Amino acid sequence: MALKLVFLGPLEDLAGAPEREVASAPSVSQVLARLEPDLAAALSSARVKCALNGAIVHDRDAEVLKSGDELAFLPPVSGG
Amino acid sequence: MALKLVFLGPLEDLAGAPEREVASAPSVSQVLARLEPDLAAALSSARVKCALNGAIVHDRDAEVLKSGDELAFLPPVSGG
Amino acid sequence: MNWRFSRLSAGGEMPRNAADVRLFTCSFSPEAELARFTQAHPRAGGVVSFLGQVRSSSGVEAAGDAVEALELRHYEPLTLPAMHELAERILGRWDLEGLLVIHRSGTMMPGDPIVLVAAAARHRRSAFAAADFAMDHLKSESWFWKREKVGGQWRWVEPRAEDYQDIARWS
Amino acid sequence: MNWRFSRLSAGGEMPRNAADVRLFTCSFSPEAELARFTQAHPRAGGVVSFLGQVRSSSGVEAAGDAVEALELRHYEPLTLPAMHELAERILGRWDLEGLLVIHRSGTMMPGDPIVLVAAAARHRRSAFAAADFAMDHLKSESWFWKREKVGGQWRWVEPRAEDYQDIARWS
Repeated sequence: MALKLVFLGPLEDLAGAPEREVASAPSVSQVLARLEPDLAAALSSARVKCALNGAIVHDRDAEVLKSGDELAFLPPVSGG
Repeated sequence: MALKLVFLGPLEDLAGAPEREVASAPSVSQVLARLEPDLAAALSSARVKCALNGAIVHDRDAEVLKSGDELAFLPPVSGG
Repeated sequence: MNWRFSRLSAGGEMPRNAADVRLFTCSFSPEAELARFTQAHPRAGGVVSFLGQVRSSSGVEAAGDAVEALELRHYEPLTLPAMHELAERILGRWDLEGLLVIHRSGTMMPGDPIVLVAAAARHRRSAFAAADFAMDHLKSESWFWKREKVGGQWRWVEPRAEDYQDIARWS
Repeated sequence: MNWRFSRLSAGGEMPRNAADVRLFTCSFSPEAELARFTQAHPRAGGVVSFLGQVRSSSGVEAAGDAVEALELRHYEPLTLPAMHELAERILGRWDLEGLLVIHRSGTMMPGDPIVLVAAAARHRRSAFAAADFAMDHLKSESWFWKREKVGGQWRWVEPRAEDYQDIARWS
């Protein structure tokens, strides 16, 4: 099984698609380490939040991921 | 000819009708002097404004009334 | 009788966007008026509205004290010019795309609309402030006298100190 | 996928009056929603509403810079719970008869409604404050990303410092 990554807002353009399936890994940091370097750098920004199945992840090194989980990357929302 | 008096809000109950025709007189004070004493007292209250043809009257002794004029008596408006 | 409307244009120079100010003597549809107003101001990002309606019950009192009907009386030679002057003041104070002020007079039943104020603006904050200001001042400066029918008896509603407090917020 | 809606009731005890919170993916009629909301709250003396719509022009810029379309994307597992939590907070802070929050996502054209917030209250001031608060916080706390189509090109809209200032008014 795999993980589903969801890229919101402008991150979609950077990732080339709104969603992507990747091989499972134990922590968010380890998931990021396997992505393209520029995308990994953008997702690692302090301004980008990460949600695991709808709950914000505070420790990206925690080894909590299970196969089938959904990880969403949330940049600052738009004004206006 | 005559003057038309208009009684707004609760003054209508006191006057017994929303409007009344009276004989012309030169000033507001002289008009009031000819009314029933309790009505005249109510209309003389500092809280009751008087409008001559739509404009508030500031000097009730000014001899400015002409036949056909409309005098309205305006108690404080309702809240809520 | 031409003095009745002679003071409508007393506000000095014409504002960029005219206000739509109307007095109705019979019931109206607030949603239809609001839809028309919104469509008339496509450049506005936001429309804030206030709708006042006759409450179906005065609230905490016993069932026998419910308001059965409401009557608003006004004095036409003063009411409409005062509403126009208020509208001009609001247009001069906030940057609005449009302003709508509709007020009923006559006898109304529970659920009937009494007043509808709407402000359309490019910026949300202006629309909120203008509508809020309009209601505070309409309530306190307009010449409306109110009677309520409770238990089959009509009684006049007295002025409230609260209205003067509302106005003091803006000075 | 049952975690998607597992946090809806996280607000503690049930408020006296429940909020009506909805996310629409296609266009809606603000006047029909507002009419229904108003009729559902006959004890409210006043209803304040805010309607946000797609502007037909961004304003002072040249005609070629007009916004042709707007797209809002959101992340469902966060958006709806956040809107419900905001609604519970508002019901706990002001004495309301009812609260309505409707937000669009997807692609919208100029003139289309984006957001409708309405607060029904016995007292005018509560209704104004609740609607104003709801908009300030919806804009800044909700998870919506916005793209505008200008001159045939889509571009993402950046966050604004102004939204954080709006929120600071309430603390």
